[in-house]
Order: sequence, then structure tokens, then C-alpha cells
Amino acid sequence: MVNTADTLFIMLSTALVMLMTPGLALFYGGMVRSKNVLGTIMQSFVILAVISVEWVLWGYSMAFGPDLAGVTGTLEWFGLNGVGLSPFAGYSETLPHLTFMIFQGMFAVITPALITGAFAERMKFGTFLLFTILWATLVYNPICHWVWGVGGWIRNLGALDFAGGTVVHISSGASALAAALLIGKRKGYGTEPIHPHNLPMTILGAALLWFGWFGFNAGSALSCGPLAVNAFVATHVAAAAAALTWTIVEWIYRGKPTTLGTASGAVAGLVGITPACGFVGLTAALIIGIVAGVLCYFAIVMKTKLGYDDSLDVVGIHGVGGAWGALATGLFADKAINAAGANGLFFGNPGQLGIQALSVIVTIGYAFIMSLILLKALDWIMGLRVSPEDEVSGLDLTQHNETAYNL
Amino acid sequence: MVNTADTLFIMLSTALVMLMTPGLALFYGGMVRSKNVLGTIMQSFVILAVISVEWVLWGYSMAFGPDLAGVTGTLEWFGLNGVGLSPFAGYSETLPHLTFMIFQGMFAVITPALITGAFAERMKFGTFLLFTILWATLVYNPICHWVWGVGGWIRNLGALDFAGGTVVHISSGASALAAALLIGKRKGYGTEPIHPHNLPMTILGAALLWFGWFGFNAGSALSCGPLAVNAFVATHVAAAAAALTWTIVEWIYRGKPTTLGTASGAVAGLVGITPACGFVGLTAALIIGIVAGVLCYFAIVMKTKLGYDDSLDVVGIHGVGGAWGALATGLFADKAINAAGANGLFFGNPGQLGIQALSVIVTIGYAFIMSLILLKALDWIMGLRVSPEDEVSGLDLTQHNETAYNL
Amino acid sequence: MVNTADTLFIMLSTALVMLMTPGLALFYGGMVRSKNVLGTIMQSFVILAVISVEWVLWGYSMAFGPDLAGVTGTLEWFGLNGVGLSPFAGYSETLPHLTFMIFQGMFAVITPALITGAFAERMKFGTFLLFTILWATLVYNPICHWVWGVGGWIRNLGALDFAGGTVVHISSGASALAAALLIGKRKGYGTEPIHPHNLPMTILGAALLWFGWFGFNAGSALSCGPLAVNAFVATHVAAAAAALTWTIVEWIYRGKPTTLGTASGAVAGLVGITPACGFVGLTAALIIGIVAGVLCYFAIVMKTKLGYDDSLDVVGIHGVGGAWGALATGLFADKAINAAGANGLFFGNPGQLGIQALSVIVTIGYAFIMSLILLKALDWIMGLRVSPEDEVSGLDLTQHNETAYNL
Amino acid sequence: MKKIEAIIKPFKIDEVKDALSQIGIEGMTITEVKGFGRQKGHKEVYRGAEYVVDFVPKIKIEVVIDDVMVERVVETIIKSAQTGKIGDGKIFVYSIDEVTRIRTGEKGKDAV
Amino acid sequence: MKKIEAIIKPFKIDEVKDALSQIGIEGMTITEVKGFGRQKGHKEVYRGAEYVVDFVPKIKIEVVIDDVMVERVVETIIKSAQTGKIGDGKIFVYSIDEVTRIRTGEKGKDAV
Amino acid sequence: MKKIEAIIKPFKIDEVKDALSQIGIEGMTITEVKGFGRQKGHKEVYRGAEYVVDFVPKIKIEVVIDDVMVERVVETIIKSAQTGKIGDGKIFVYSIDEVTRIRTGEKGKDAV
Ligand SMILES: Nc1ncnc2c1ncn2[C@@H]1O[C@H](COP(=O)(O)OP(=O)(O)O)[C@@H](O)[C@H]1O
Ligand SMILES: Nc1ncnc2c1ncn2[C@@H]1O[C@H](COP(=O)(O)OP(=O)(O)O)[C@@H](O)[C@H]1O
Ligand SMILES: Nc1ncnc2c1ncn2[C@@H]1O[C@H](COP(=O)(O)OP(=O)(O)O)[C@@H](O)[C@H]1O
Repeated sequence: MVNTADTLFIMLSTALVMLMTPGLALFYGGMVRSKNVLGTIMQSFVILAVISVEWVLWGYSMAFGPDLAGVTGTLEWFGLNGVGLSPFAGYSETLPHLTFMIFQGMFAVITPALITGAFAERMKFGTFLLFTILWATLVYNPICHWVWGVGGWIRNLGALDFAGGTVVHISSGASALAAALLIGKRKGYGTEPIHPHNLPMTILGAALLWFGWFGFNAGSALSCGPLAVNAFVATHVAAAAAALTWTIVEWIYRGKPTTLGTASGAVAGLVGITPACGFVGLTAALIIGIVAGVLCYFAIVMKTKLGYDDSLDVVGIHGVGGAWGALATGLFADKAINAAGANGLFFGNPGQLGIQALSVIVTIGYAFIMSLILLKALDWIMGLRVSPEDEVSGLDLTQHNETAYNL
Repeated sequence: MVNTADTLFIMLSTALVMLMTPGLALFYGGMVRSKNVLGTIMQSFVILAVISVEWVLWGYSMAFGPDLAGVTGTLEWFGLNGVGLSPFAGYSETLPHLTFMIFQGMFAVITPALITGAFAERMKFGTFLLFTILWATLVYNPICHWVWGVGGWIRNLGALDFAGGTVVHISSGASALAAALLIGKRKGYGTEPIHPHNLPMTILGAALLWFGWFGFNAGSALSCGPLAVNAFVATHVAAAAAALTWTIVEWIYRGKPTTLGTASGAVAGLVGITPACGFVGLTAALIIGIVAGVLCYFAIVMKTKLGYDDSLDVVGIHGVGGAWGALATGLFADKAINAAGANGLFFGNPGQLGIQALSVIVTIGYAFIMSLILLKALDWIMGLRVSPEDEVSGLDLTQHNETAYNL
Repeated sequence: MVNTADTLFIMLSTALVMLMTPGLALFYGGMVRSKNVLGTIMQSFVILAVISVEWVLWGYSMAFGPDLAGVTGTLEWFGLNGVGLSPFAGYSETLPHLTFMIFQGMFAVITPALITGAFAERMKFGTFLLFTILWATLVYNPICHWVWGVGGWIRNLGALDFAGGTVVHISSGASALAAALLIGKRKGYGTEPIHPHNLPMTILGAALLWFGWFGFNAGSALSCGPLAVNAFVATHVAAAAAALTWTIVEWIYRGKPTTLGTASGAVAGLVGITPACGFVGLTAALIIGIVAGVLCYFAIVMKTKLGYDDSLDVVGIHGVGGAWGALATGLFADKAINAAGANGLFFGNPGQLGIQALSVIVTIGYAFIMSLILLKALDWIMGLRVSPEDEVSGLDLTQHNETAYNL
Repeated sequence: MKKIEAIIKPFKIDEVKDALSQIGIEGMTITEVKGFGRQKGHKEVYRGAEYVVDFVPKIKIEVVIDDVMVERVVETIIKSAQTGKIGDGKIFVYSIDEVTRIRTGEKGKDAV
Repeated sequence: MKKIEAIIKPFKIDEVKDALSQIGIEGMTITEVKGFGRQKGHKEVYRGAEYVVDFVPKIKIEVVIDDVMVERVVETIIKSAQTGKIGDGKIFVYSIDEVTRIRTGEKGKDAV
Repeated sequence: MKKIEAIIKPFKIDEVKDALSQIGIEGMTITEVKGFGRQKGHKEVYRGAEYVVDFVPKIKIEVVIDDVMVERVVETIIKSAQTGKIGDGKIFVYSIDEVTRIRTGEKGKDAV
């Protein structure tokens, strides 16, 4: 039966998660050069439009619709056919099915938006748009089905992913790696200074992400009960802890703490706790946050050494942070927190860590390879990258006929 | 009897709608030249102050108070006299009367703020402020009473306006046309380049508007039930669809999609679905969004040809989008979605379209003529427009002794 | 017993209050010079990280844990030991204890962030961070315990502070005065122009503060009932009224209304109504707002005359506004609004004003003296102030190796 | 070769550019500058404190031309930039030793 | 006529302006520029990567004056802009062929 | 002493700076400017209205040097700033009467 408070909870959580995509647009937009800020923001904003439409047309059906052999939903729910105001018990007995659908839609939106950080400042808008639609259809929808869909094979293995560690962060992180490798470095990367053009914008974006993440994580409880409370508090604790550790590590390692570092740490912590927040206690949340802050910091330092240009560190933060979170769930999960979950290694069930590791590896593998194939094909058909002249002039002018600032 | 979940829903919706006015301030502020950004933001911000006070003093009473001949509320509820914590069944049986009052107050705030886009960059602050108070009193309050007040004559005709297509968007759009015609073009309009000075600010504004609009539309169900869910999802679908179609149409028509276009499309879709969201199904929402995106785009292209300077396109987006939404409600309304509503043309009730058309025409006519009279009178008494020197120097310095940026 | 709607209400309020700290970061960040914007934002942002961790470790236990002689909580609840999902009746019978804890945590975060406005543009980051942790531990936690903790001596006196007039605003305002006096004026203060560098950023911050304040004040009812509704409406009315009066007073006094003034007025009103919103009626709220707008404006004008450099007017707005609100509660409190409260002077109970005055004086005295001692000690150990060269170069570069803008 | 440097009011820039184009000037460089002079600055008020800002936004136009054009260019600028109000700005004329076009290495007259 | 062009540290601008006003200079134009020289730049760190920024913010002051004033103006600038630390900047003196006031068309000395 | 003033494409600035450093130039000043010339501007579109923006972002480099260095500096700039496409910019050479280092009061060659 529909529960009013739960419905309200998920509607508001949906609004919060919706705000994360523009938040991400600002977070990313502040980090690029000023000639590319609109191009960068646009990539997120247009995804909010296009994937929302894709989701109600075929995305939701593929991800959550009637299962086909554990690997995808069928198109039976195409155009939300049969998705109405009464609950669909497979996902929630207390929410209108449409409420669950729209909440999940916001996850489908932000995931491809995360990837855009990898190819920032150099991708053709048309190719990007097509890639996004294909990626949503061929990568996001299936992975989402595997992990969360009734009948999905990873779900059936017993893998735990409370709010999207694998579905959202690992999938986008792995695809980001593929994209960064394939599209190549930005002109001048490593030789010219490529500085963020507006860090207060980035901080604002991080703040909106943090704010929206309460809906993302607590909302994933789908009901306004103790689980949501636990997820809410765990989310905040991990974000704060990671922000703090990144700050401290950078302070020690570089001599000064940076604002961008603190904000990046917060995001790393939020990513890390995402799969775990509804399965682990608060001490675990603190530890997950602390480790996420350190781990993602060094993942980013490493990138500079490995030499690929994952421009806005999608791999280092979402890939590494998401993988850490998924594995940490296998360590710290506790049935005392969530009876419907499982115990992790530290609660006597080492098998869970294996299952988590498997889900991580499969997600990385599938997302990476599929993205590689898609991008390679699109490169061949229409080109991934703007011309060198356009790259120098910037995406704003060349892709959108606009200038961001006339101050 | 007061329902806790409903109360919570509307309190939070009120907070969301409150945020829309600063959101609008940024949406508009980014589009003007940098010398006018504070002046533009200030117009919205001060409305939040002054109309909130006006509303609790006499506005609410005029709009929703005891009916006088169908045309206005009396002043019986002046100063919220008798408006307390128990429900007023005429509006909601489950909300404290004060909750309904404050929710409606936010609509009263944003409506005159919308108009400010028409006379941006050239209006005297003092005159603007007086105009706003008079307009709220003589235009908004009566129209609101007609359409939503118990006893209001348009309400009694059976016109449907779920969340303010006529009350908010058409009334402000028609008044904007009057204002643009009367105040005349900005100095240099058509001859000098008048570019937006900060498009990321505009995008942020659009994002906050979209976010707040969930409260605006879903909240208008006044209860956290299926109707709210339908309105919520319809709102998102229409916004996304309109953002997408505007993007595509501009891409085809101009060769490139613009960021401002995508954001404008989203707003157009949100406007279009506003009157309809609690009466129509999701397929209709998709269609309403698609048409809103195309229609408002061409309305704006048309403006450039007609030659009046509706600076930030209040007419093209709120006027045209609102009118389309009100008429579309007459096409797609479906009693299966909202039993308390009516069927539209496509559900066998052509009469509804007539009623909708009538409400549109009356609102346009009344708002346009009253605004013309008010502005003409104010022009005569104290002047509408800053001096040409002040216009060149900008509103920030000349009206407020401030400079927006010292970067 | 846990109530779902209340839990939801407080979770969402917590999210809203969380957003206030980044909102404050922007509000303050826009007012400093562009070379210090990141340093200023960082101070708030890092507090969100560090105090959140401090709070779950020892802060909550000191503030709300088992009472020790009325002056502090013990460390029995260290690390949230025993703070779980069932309610702790001393604070709320319907909220999970963790929900109450995290809601209060956001108050603990924003309070020291408010102080940073006093020493903006010149404090060493390391010293600031240590000061914040010590201040939270030795000033905030005890005062919070006195006023709100079960067994706290000011609470036991019957002092009324609905949402933090003394705990949050007076404590930070008094400490800000100590800090401003001790650290001294900014280089060039009074001789060079020191203009805000980005007022639209400040306005955005004010908007987010206003938005979040609904959670701050209404949420302090801890239950989604009539009290929350009253607090919500009172908050909005007072904010609007104060914004309006500040605007008008400045218009009269200086010849023109400023945007920064209107935004500052809104914040002043929000501060003023904070202690009162759950005890007074709406007419009182209107009066409190009006007076707050005037009073804080002149407090700021006075500062310029007294000559200390409270850079972003923490004393004038939070100190004076908070004190006014606490005293006004002693004037306008009405048991008809809140039976669990008390009557104020105008409702026949002059004693309440005395109690309020006492709580104000004690809070000012304690916070001022403790802050003076802490800062003096830190100055001696590690220095409060950056070197004159670093002050000229700005905090962004010298404390964080960053530049805010590359436009 | 000569360089003409004119400090003008910002809102006049399009007019001046068009006027110069019409007399055959094909290139110029402009810079946002701030001027101090007879034209009064303005007052700004922040949080109750008043500041007088003496510097006024101006635009500097630089045009390098052949000696024979000097008079004509100066007159064109005067005509198109004049409002008759204080603060219209100045025109300075300098001698230049040499001009080179980077793209081709051309020197002198041919380079501009 | 001569043009004095001084590159100075930004925080010295008010002092220099006041000093020049005091010796009777009634007009000047300033520009935000970036300098490269003996004064070291600074380090910036973004996401773990270190950048050295060589260019340091400076302000360029331009004053056009009569020949007889040159020495005095140069000295005044030196006095008011000097900190004694590397990066204080330079003063360049140029000859000018002609000065015109746009508002009135006045030439030479009368124009400044 | 001479001043070399070069208008170049913004993305060439690091290359030019490095090239100048290598031939021993120890100081320079740069300014963000906008150029108008043979290089076409670009189109911008806002809310369906099209604008042509003629001014293109450029960077102006100023280097004051001893007379003997002029040729070498000009050639170095040409080499490092050239792309061969329209809009590469110009180099102007001026004579300077006097150079002073603010910090020390040194004049002439020693001052740069
Ligand atoms: N001696 C000067 N040297 C350099 N620039 C000057 C000088 N005098 C004036 N200017 C520039 O010319 C502008 C206009 O000068 P001003 O005295 O205000 O008006 P007017 O040109 O009408 O006499 C100033 O803002 C400044 O930029
Ligand atoms: N040869 C030069 N040509 C043009 N500008 C120069 C030259 N040398 C120095 N400058 C300018 O002067 C500023 C100060 O020079 P610098 O060598 O750092 O210190 P100092 O003037 O104390 O010797 C530089 O930042 C630059 O703007
Ligand atoms: N006569 C001129 N005076 C001053 N600056 C000029 C002049 N002509 C060109 N410029 C500057 O040189 C830049 C490049 O000139 P342009 O004609 O576009 O290409 P090119 O230098 O390749 O011939 C212009 O953008 C402008 O800044």
C-alpha cells in the first residue's frame, strides 16, 4: 500500500538528486578554462534533458522492467506502459511505481554526466550527445538491471550496492578511463598551465552535490525509516571525514591545503559511502570516508604520473572511490544495520567480499570495453574530437556560438 | 483535520518555491550586461521582501479571502486576521490555513518578479517598486481570486489552472508586453551588441528554477497523494522534453545548439506544464513539453522581427508558454488523472477548451490593460525610465551605488 | 515512538541547514576581495568537515550528553556511544536519536563558521583551524549544553531560545568581537577602498541562507506540527520585513537602497527571529523583523565610527540581531503559541525578560572572554595573522596555493 | 609610421571603430583601461560605508598608420568619440621606428 | 610632450595617484597588466599538480605631461611606489608628437 | 633604448616568453587586449538573435631593451609567435627617452 510519508520522502529525494546534475555541471564547469565552461556545463545540462526522455521511453523498462535472462529488462514497459500510481512490489510496496521510476531516472541522468569530466574541453558536441544516448542504452541500463533489477544476475549473486557504487560510480569511472585513453590529451596538457577558471563555482557545485547526495543515499532506502536515517548520517560522516583527510594529506604532501582539495575530498567520501551507507554502521562510515580521502588523493597524484588526461579526475574519484566503497561494503556490512543485507568480512562472512569484488570487476570490464567500442565506432563515423583550432578557441564559441562571460 | 505529511509537503514545497525567486534573479541577472546585474537581481530580491509583507497584510485576503461578487476577496482577513493553524476547508482540509497562505505567498512573490525581465536594464528603482506593489494589489490579487479563490468567477466557470498557468505566467507575460511597449527599447538595442554577461549564472538560475518548480507544481496538489506524484513526474518530463526540442530546433535553425537555449527550453517546458500537470497524463506532458519548446523558441525569434524590446523574453516564454499550457489543459485534461478536474477536447469535452480560451483571453486582456494604465500613470507622475546617462552607466551604480564585480 | 513524518521533517531540515554553511561561504566570499575569496570560502567549508567529525566524536556528548553539574555534558556518548535509532526522550520522543544528533550537528558547524567573518582576509589557516576546534569544544559545546542540554543551567532557569539566538548568534557575535579586536584591522582598512569583489555571489549566499533557515527554525520544532508551521511563517515574515526596513532606512539615510543592504537586512531578520519563532505570533514576528532591520543597520554604521574592523559584520548582524531576538522573545513570547514556552513581558510576565537578559549577558560574557583567551594563547604560540606581505598577496595564494579566477 | 592612441568613453567604441573602418583603417587594438581626470568618479556604498571611486572605465584604442593618415584619423576619432561632456578623453600621437607583420615578416606600411 | 609609463605593484596605486595629484598632475590612465622579471612568480596547486606561474600582477600608469615636468614626475613615482623589494617596477619615458583633447579639440599642453 | 610591442595570439604567449628568455630577455610586461583586423571575428547567438563580434582576444607583449637587441628580439618573436594564419599580429618598435628602475633608481641599460 502506498505510504504517504515514503512517497513524500522519495519525491523530495528525487528533487535533491535532480539538483545534483546542475551541481555537477558547476563542479566541473569551474575546473575547466573559461573558454570551455559553457561547453562543460552544457554537457551535464543537456543530459538532464535527453536522458530523462530516454528513461521514460525505454531506459526504465530496460533497467527495471521484466527480466530477460538476468541480463536486461524487456521493452514491455516502453513509454512507461503499465508504470502507474500503484506500487510495484518488486521494488517497493509503499511507493507509487512512478515515484520509484522518477527517482531512479535521476540516477540514470547523473551517471553519464559524471563521465563528461574525462573528455572535458575537447569533445564534439554532436558525438558526445550520441555517445551519451548509446552509453545509457547499452551500458547503464544493463548494468543497472544486473545490480538492481528484479532478476538481475549480480543482484541474484547477493552483491550489495545501496545507492550506486557500481551502477553509478564504477560504471562511469571505468568508462571515463576508456574515454580519456581514446580521445587523448588536451592540447598543451603537461606543457602549458591548464588552471581551473572559477574555483568558487566548483565549490558551489560541490556543496550542491553534497546537499543532493542526502537524497541520493538516504532516499535509496526508499522508505523513511531507520535505514534512511543510518544512510543519511553515514553519508555526512563519510563526506566530512574524507574532506578532512584529503585536506590533511595534501597539507603534508604539498605543504598547503587547497580549497579544491577539500571539496574533492568531500566528493570522494560521498562516492565511497554510496554503496555502503545502508549496510554499515557509523564507525565503518568514518573509516570508509577516511580511506576514500587518502586513496582518491593518491589516485589523482598517480594519474599525473601515468600520463593520461582524465581531465577532471573521474577515474580517480568515481572509479577508485566507487570501487573502494563497493569492496568496503564487503568488509563492513552488518546485518544488525540492515537485516535485508548481508554480513561482510569483518562480521564473519568473507564470501561477501568475493561477491563484491566480482561485481566490481564485471562492472569495470563491461563498462570499459563497451565504452571503448562505442567511442571507437563514433570516432570512425563522425570524429570524437574538435579540430585543434576549435580546441584553441574553446568549446563555448565553436560548439555553441556563445561566450560565458562579458564582465 | 490537519495531516502531518501534507503539512510537511507544503512547508517544504513553500521553501522550494521561495528559492525560485532568487533563482529567477540569477537566471535574469546572468542575461543582462554586467553594469546592470545587481539592479536586475535586486528587483527580484526586493520583491521577495515587499510582496511577502504585502501578502500577509492585504494580499492574501484580497486573493483568497471571503468573496465579493466573484471579483475579489474582501479585506476581512487583513493582516492574516482569522488565518490560523486550523484548516480552511475551502482550500484544504488537511493543511493548516497558515501553511496554505504561505505557500500561496511564494506564488504572489514570483509573479511580479517574472515581469521585471521585460523592462530590465532601464527602469527607475523607485517607480519599479511602486509599480510592483500596485500591480500585486490591482492585478495579481484579483486574477488570483478569479481563478483560485472560493467564489472567483473564472473558477466558477470551471476553468482549470493547476499551478498557475493563467494566474502566474499569463498575467506576468501580458503585463510584460505592456511594460516593454511602454518603456521602449534599451539604448543601443538592435545597433550595439547587448550580450549576456554571465551565462553560467543564468544556468544556475535555471537549475534552481527547475528544482523549485517541483514544489510549485507538485505542491499545488496540496496533498502528498497520487496527484502530487503525477504533477511531479509530468513537470520533469515536460521540462526535459522542451529543453531537448528547443535545443534541436535551434541546432537546425541556427546551425548550433546553445546553452542558453537549452536552459530557456527547460523553463518554457516548466511554464507550459504548470497549468496542466495535475490534470493530464504523462504522454500529454511529453507533448506539452515538446510543443512548448518549439513554440516559445519561435515566439522569441518573432520578437526580434516585431521589434519591441522584451529584454529577457517574458512574453515569449511566460506569456506564450503559459497560454499554450492553459489551452493544452483544455485539450489533454483527463478525469482519469484528476476526478476533481474535467475532461478536455481529446477526452470528449470540447467545451473545456472554450473555457480555457476564455480564461486566457480575460487574463491577458485584464493584465495587459491594467499594466498599461498603471505604468502610464507612474510614467506621468515619476517617470519610468532612468536618464540616458544613467542607462549608459548602468543601474548598479546609478540606482544602488554599487558595483557587482571587482575581480 | 519514532514518527515517520517527524523523522522525515528533521532529515530534510538537516539537509537544509547543512546547505547554509556553503551558503554562508558564498555570502562571505562575495564580500571579500578577490584575492581572499577562496581563503574565506575554505574557512566555512573546512569547518563543515572538521566540526562534523568533532561533533560525532565528542561534541554531541559534551553538548547533549548526560549532564555534569549543569555546565557540560560528560563524554559518556563519545563517538556516539549509545546514540542510536531509538528516540532519546529528553530531546524528542518521536525522532531517532541519531536524527536529532545530526540536525544539531549542523548548528554546531555553522556557528564557528559565522565567526570567520570577523577576521576575514588576514588570519593564518592553521591557527584558524585550531582555534575553531578549541572554540567548538570550549565555547560552543558548553553554551549549547547550558541552554539546550537536559540539566543545563540556563535551560533550567527557563530561558527561551527556540532555534539558537544565544547558542548560535550571540555566541558567535561575541566571539567575533573578541577576534576583531585582537587581530586588528586589515592593512589599508579605512585608507584604501576594500570593496566586495562579487556581490551576486553574496546574494546567492543570502538566498541559500534564507532557504536553509526554514530548516533551521521550523526544524527546531523537532516535529512537524503547528509549532513548526508557526516558526516557518514567522521566519519568512521577519526576514522579509527586515530586508524591507533595512532597504528603506538605507535609502533614507544614504540616498539609495543597496542590494547588499537588502540581503543583509534579510539575514538580520532571520537572526532576530531565530530565538523567538516558536514562541511568538506573527504580528510579533513582523515587529521583530522590522526592528532587526533598523537596529542591525545602525549597529553597522556605528562600527565604522567605533573603528574596529569586524570585516563582515558578525557583531552587527549576529551579535546585535541575536541579542535583540533573545530579548524580544522575553517581550513577545506567548503561551497561546507555545504552551511549553512562557509568556513574555507583553503577556504579563516581566520576569521572562529578566531571564532572557541574563542568558544574553552570560553568553556574551563567556563567549567573549573565552575567545579572547583562546586567541591570545594561539597568537602567542603560533601567530594569528599572516605576514603583511601575505596579506597583500592574499590568502588564496599564500594559504592555499590557489587562484580563484582565471576568467 | 605613427601610432595614434586614443582614450575614449567605453560606449563610444563601436561608433569609433565604424568611423575608422570607413576611412580605410583596417586594423586596431583596444584595451580596457581606467582613467583619472577632470571627470568625477562615483560613490559606492557597502554596508553603510561610503567610498569614492576616482577611476572611471575607459577604452584605449591603438592604431598604427602611415604618417599621411594622422590628421584624418585624429579628426575621425574626435568626431566619433565626442559627446561634449567632460571625460571624452585624449588622443596621443607617437612616432614608431618600425612595424612588422608577424605572419609574413613584412615591414613598414605594408605591415598594417 | 612626454609620456611617462610606470609599471608598479598593484597595492601602491593609491599612494602613487595621490602623490601625483599633489604635484599637480590632473590626469592619468591605468591598466592592469602582468609582469615577468626578476621577481619570482608563485606556485599553484590543482588536484595534486603543481604549476609555476611566472607572471605577476602589476599596474601600468600612463601620464602625459609637459617636458618640464618629467623629472619631477619620475621622482614622485619612485618615491611613492618604492618598497625596496624586487619587483617594484620600471618607469619608461617616451616622446609624444601631439596631444589632443577629444572634447574640445585643444592641442598640446592645454590638452592634458 | 627601444620598446618592442608585439600583439600576438593568446595561446602563443608561453612559447614567446620562453623564446625571449632564451635570448637573455629578463623582463617583459603583458596585457590582455582585443584586436580588430583581417582576422574575422566570430558569431554569437543569444535567444535567437545573432551578433557578429569583430574583436578577437590578443595579448600585447612589451619589452624594453637596448638598441642592439632590437633585431634579435623582433626575429625571436616572429619565429615563436608565427602560425602562418591570418591574425598572427604585429610588432611595433618605439624609441624610449629614458628608463628607470623604481627599486634602485638606476637608469638606462642597467634598469632593465
Ligand atoms: N595627462 C594625462 N595622461 C594620460 N591620460 C590622461 C591624462 N589626462 C587625462 N587622461 C585620460 O583621459 C581621460 C579623460 O580626461 P578628463 O580630464 O576626465 O576629461 P577631458 O578629456 O574631457 O578633459 C581620463 O579619464 C584619463 O584616462
Ligand atoms: N625589459 C622590460 N620591459 C618591459 N617591462 C619590464 C622589463 N623588465 C621588467 N619589466 C616590468 O617590471 C616589473 C618588475 O621587474 P622585476 O625585474 O621583477 O623587478 P625590479 O623592477 O625590481 O628589477 C616586471 O614585472 C615587468 O612588468
Ligand atoms: N593598424 C593597426 N594598428 C594597431 N594594431 C593593429 C593594426 N592592424 C592590426 N593590428 C593588430 O594586429 C592583430 C592582427 O591583425 P590581422 O590584420 O588580423 O592579421 P595579420 O597580423 O595576420 O595581418 C589585430 O587583431 C590587431 O590587434
